[in-house]
Amino acid sequence: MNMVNKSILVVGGGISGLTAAIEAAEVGFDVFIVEKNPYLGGKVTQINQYFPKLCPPNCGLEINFRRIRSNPAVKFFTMAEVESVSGQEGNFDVTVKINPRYVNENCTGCGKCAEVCPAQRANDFNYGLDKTKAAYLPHQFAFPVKYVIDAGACQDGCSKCVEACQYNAIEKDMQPKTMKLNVGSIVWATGWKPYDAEKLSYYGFGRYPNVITNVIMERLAAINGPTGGKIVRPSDGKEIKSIAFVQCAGSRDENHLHACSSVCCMASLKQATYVREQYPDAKICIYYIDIRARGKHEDFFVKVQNEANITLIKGKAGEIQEDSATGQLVIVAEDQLNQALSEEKFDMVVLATGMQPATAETKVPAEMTYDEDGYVAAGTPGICAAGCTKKPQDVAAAVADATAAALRAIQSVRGQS
Amino acid sequence: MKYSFYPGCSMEATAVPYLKSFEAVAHALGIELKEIPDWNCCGATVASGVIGDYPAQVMTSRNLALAEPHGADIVVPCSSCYMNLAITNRKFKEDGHFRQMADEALASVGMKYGGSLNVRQIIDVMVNDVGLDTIKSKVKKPLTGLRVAGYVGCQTPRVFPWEFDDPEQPVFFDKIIEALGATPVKFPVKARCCGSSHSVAQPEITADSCYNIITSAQDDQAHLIAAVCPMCQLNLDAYQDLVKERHKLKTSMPVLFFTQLMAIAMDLPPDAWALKHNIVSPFTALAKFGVGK
Amino acid sequence: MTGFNVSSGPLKYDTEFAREIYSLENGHHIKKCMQCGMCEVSCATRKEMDYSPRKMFLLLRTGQREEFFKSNTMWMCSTCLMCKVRCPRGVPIVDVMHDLKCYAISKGYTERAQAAFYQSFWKEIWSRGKQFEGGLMARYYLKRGWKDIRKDAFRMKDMGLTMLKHGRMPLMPPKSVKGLKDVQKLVEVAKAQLQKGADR
Amino acid sequence: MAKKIGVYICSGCGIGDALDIDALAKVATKEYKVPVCQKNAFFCGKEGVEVIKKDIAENEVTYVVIAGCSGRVNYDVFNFGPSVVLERVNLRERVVWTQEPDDEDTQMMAEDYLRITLAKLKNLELPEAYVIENCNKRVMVVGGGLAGMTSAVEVAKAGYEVVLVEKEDSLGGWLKRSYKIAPLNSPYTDPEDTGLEARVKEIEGNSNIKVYTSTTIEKTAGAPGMFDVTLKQGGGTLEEKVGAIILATGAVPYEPSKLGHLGYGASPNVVTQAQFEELAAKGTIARPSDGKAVQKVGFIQCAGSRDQEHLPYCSAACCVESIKQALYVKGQNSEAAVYVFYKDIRSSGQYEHFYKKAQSEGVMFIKADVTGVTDDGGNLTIEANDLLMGSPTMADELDMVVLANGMVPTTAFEDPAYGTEAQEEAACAAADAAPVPAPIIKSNILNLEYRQGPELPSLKYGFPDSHFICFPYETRRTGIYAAGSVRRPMDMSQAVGDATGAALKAVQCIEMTDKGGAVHPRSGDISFPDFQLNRCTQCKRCTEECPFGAINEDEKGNPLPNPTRCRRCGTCMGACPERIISFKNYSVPMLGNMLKSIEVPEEDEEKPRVLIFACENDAIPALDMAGINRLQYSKWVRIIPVRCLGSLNLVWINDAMSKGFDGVLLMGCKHGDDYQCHFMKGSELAGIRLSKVSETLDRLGLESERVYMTEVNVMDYDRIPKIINEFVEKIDKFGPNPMKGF
Repeated sequence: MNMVNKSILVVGGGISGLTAAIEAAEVGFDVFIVEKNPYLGGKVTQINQYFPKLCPPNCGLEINFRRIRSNPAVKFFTMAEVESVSGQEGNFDVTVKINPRYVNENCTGCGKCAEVCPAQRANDFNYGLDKTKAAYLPHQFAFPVKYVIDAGACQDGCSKCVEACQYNAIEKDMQPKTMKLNVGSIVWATGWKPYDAEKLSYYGFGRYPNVITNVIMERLAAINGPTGGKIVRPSDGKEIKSIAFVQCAGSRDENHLHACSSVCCMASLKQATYVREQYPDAKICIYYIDIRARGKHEDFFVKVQNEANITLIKGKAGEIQEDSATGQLVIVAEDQLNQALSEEKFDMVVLATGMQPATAETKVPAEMTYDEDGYVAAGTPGICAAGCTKKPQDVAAAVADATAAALRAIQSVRGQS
Repeated sequence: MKYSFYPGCSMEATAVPYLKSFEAVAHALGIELKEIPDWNCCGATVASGVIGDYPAQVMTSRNLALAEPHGADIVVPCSSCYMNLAITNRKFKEDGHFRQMADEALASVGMKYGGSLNVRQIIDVMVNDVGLDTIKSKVKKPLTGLRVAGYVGCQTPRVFPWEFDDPEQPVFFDKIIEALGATPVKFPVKARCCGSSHSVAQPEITADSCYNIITSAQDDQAHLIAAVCPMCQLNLDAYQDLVKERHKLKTSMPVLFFTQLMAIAMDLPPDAWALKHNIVSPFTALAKFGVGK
Repeated sequence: MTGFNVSSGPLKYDTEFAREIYSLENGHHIKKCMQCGMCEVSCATRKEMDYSPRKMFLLLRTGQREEFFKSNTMWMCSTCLMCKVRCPRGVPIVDVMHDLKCYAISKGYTERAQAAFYQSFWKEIWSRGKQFEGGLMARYYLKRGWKDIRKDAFRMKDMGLTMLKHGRMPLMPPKSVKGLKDVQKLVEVAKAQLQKGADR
Repeated sequence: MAKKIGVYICSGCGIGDALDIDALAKVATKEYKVPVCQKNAFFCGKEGVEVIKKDIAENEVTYVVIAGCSGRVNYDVFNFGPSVVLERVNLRERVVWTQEPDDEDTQMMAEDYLRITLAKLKNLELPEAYVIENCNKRVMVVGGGLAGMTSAVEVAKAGYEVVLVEKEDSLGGWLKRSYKIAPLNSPYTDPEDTGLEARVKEIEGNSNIKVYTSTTIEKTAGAPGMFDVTLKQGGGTLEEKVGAIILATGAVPYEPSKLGHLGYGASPNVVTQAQFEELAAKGTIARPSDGKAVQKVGFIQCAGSRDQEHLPYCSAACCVESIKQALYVKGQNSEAAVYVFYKDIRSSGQYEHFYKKAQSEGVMFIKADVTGVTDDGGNLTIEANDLLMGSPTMADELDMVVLANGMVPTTAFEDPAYGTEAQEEAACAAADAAPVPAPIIKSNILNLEYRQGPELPSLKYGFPDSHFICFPYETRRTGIYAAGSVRRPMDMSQAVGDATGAALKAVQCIEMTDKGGAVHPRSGDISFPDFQLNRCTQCKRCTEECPFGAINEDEKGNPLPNPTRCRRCGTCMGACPERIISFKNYSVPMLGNMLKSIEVPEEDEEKPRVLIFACENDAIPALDMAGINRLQYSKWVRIIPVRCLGSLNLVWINDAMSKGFDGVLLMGCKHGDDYQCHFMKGSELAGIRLSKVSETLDRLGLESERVYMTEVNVMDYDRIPKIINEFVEKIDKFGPNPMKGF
């Protein structure tokens, strides 16, 4: 008989993965987290505020990181990806590839490397809206607080950071490594990515600079975002006098994402409050098919509906045209409740792009079944999915689901002993 | 490169310049065309509205059956013909129920279509089979400085969205224009409707649609419009007087089939340009490329 | 126009008519419409339509027979496919419009110019297997009759002459398709097959 | 274990350039006579860590102080095991990165921080876990519906015993009354069997699950790891001991008799979703009035829900339920006409497929305001305004009308609410400004023997939900977790997941309790409060203010602590005017000594001092963040972290004022409806306590504005310099604290 392994592997260090890992560890199990980004926290690190409480995600993340810091049972690997899985429930062999960070454990987070770095890279954390140095801290709340070097962005032959670092933390010749883990069960929590808005040609994302997506809006509104939290037009940095939110940009659509992404209605209502906060006089329109503010979220919907200058238009935004002289955007839609065709001008348009599971592209390297949108429909003994790998859901629901996944993982390792 | 060629009804009539220029260009590019023997009308946008989709598709499938023995993919210049042939062909490949029914119908006239062919739009063939590099290499007289509004029209990119291009903001046609040395202008309406067959029953609809297209091209300082579809070209070209009258439009906008531009850029003999067929005179716009009557 | 109100009285649901429409070749797709309004915006001829497609679907579902026959919606469709590629419910709106046109013609609603054009066009195909502009126009004007011919007809004549001048309007029809009988038989067989399917 | 302190001062990351390290070391060696003090330019490097390890191994250093970077970084490098007490003095983020380098005042700040830590260590003892004997590892699940059965099975599968209590005579809850359920699995297109039989069989066949049916709970006493539950069955009672509890009593339909405007009561053919479900379960769906199989059915959504007159919230499950029931009708007769009148179709997520399925079966969805339901002798008519057609509409000759009448949690019943008394008391005592406790509705489910009320507190509409987004299972009654539709409105698919998550939390609480550790958010903290009861004056503040109901009371008003219910926030410690409550590693004297260790310059030196108490959950990371962003703030402030502002004892303000501090600034988390305080009421309580201090200060002739509380969250780091500087400026205007030098 094989030795039974009591440890659990969690793939993905976003809010679902973190939760599954920490909750299991706090029952007393050893847990490994494998995360592809150079930091933990995933998508929620890029969110400005959660609906409906309008509280900052970093608050909960800090608590989770503290739980990791004080619990030696949790070990994590960043810039890491699972390459293969073999074995069965209770005894999986997992190969993990660790991509080079070019910065070793000596890094103190002092920032000298970034200070001297002459090269720049598009800041993917802010969806390319600004730049960082090639030596960079992924974001201010990054955990672990370790710098990263984007080798692709480095200038040829430059070694300024190596010279500046007093702690020999930079290894420009760092190579990818592979590592083997033996675990008893696996939680797959690789989450989601925003649907590619360029596929919605009629909305002009990518062609019209002032058409942005809801995830970009989070960065524009965030104090640690590219504009320091000031919501302005990308084309010219001007203040907003009018803005529109376009719901179901990709979701509930046979040509794109078949399912409803379940969070976008609340996200747009929330983002409308961001705009209200900064521009009390701005005109705000939300184009929708159905407003899906389920359960107690209805309260938030009612609250936002009652705010001044917010108009909800029942009718999917049909297309967006740009006035290239002013950068303004015209949304054409059927205003169904008023039985009219509506053509309204806005300074900026936010597309409520939906969720696409990461597993739609990168499948679990094991026998799993997927639904038509790529969400994991069913796992295999010892491997279960958690959070938005399973269904489109908001943070509270994903956390609840990840907590459930922690129990399933425990059952797998316990059941084997 | 061998193809079965489905010219469609208009190629023999209103779109003569298309046929002439295309055949010449194809020859120069090493494309071997074999016209489908005894082909019949695809039904255009109309037959389905009188007899229904399925009977119209069965009628169209006769062309596929006639082409199959030649064993080469079918190239189609007209967008409606392309739509009908391509959709019918796709149904043969993917819709078991359809295929079963259509097989039965074809059998009633002693025909059979095995579903072995692909139906290809002319732009698809130019970009993906011939290749932009080959086109570039054949260009002798680059159309440098010529600003072209590439009008793809409605059906071509939308029959199978994203299969070879963006259904609303297609890019391949602009790439062909670029390969000829010309400059494609922004032209946001490049895939909007030209008014189609409303030109007969309610010509003002066509005129209004064409007005949008022509002014958009003018806004972007295009010297001329290049078209892919015979119907589009005819509406834009022949109805331009009506457009001018209805909308007080002053300047004219020449409308060429893109194959005519290719023929010029590849420096084929003027016969291949077939410019005398164009109703709005293209000669001023093309004067600096040595194109004269 | 979208702001068209059906009537002052309540829309009363007529399941019979809806069922008849659902049974058309593509009719069942109408059920899937979720009333998002994308089709109206996408439509090239939306300004001409008295009901947007989504509103037409609502009318059909509620069974408003008379309103349907009065409406020009399906006749305005120019088959540009924009609504079809955009419809988030995957309703092949253009194909549905085909059915609605067929249905209207089959029920004798051929008053509209477009209906006459469609019928003339089809006659051309039916009679020679190919399209001939000259034949089409002749049939069309014959069908419409002089009473209804507007100045367009004269303009058409001018246009015809221009085209003739540029060698784009053959005076003689093309040779009929040799297998015309086959073409006709295929259509008949297919229609019969459809009928059989519908009867089942 | 002997207390031997080693101080390790790091000069890396620019600390050495900005500070006089030798002078700093003297604070440790000369002032505090620390036996071991080392300096290094790279303590977090391998060699640096070795230096410390060597001291621990060879020099018997047991208390390690690292003066360098924030404790938020390098936590893994500086890990010397549980037998070593580790303190970090944050010279980098909090001093060097926020102050001018090489400056007298910066140096003073750094030295003060070292003093604060050394003073802390002087008063700090290693806590020992409170471990109960025979920690009970069984989980009690209350409610035998879908959520309860799921929790029970999942807990049992993880290897724990379960006591499942159901008030009805058999398990199943709604499943018993359901014909089918909305799909729980891909492709989400067809109603599924309830699976009731299999679920019950699984429970009955599991020897780890003990089922009580026809049973209710008379009393729940005790605490996590040692709950004593008295069950009532028939005429008698019996006792069960459990370690944790899952509340899964679900929800009930909204009272339909209140829906007369939608025709309920006017005709037997107007029914609720639940009644329709029962009809479907019987076989043929026939209308109640005459048994005719239905041909035409109308569903009315949001019957009660999303209605300020009825249920202001959305009941979350009704759209999907009506889709399911519409499919029943279509399944019975594909030609049947089915109309669903809705406001918004909320088939969220993958249930969009279910919605599409119903549509493609021909169910007609009408966005409309229903204006009336009338009965013309058996046949029903729904009149409405079709909002998308812009005209009135009418569905007549309906055989049945089904009202989607929403859900109300089982915890929302039994008026009047318990706690009204307490609320009244609180209102009376408004002068005394006590916080208003969360309402507890005496719904007669758990019947907790808790000083703070017999059930879980609810925040809104009677749902006992915490409203935490990151921590949905956060509970105000440790070891008791609500799951399923009792927690918040949810559908069955969500309830299954929710119940499984709650199962994990129950198991986790038991395991933590067994080790003497706290559960979230101070997970694993083994410290707990000691009560020196001989000095207690029975003022009841600790028992009233504990956010978790951890402290009961005897008749005389003496506190009866239940350490396994405790979440270690220190609210009781902050509340106690006699200062009899303290943790081994967190106490009133300890913080008092820490603040007293700060050097307060004489008045004529013109170096004011402002003390900041900052919550370690949000304010401290935000302060770190200000440092990381190199945001500069006043050199006059000294920051002391607290577990929660709720632990703020007023004596510290006194101490600070008498010590000569010119002002005190409190930084806590947001409270109120959208509270972010993880101990619910910490900053609210601090604010109330502060109002009392203000009076005292005023009486002493000191400006009460010298003490000020503000709310900051973790993202407020950019505001922090402004908050600090403005406060310091204000204090500056008041002039020095006249108590200086006394």
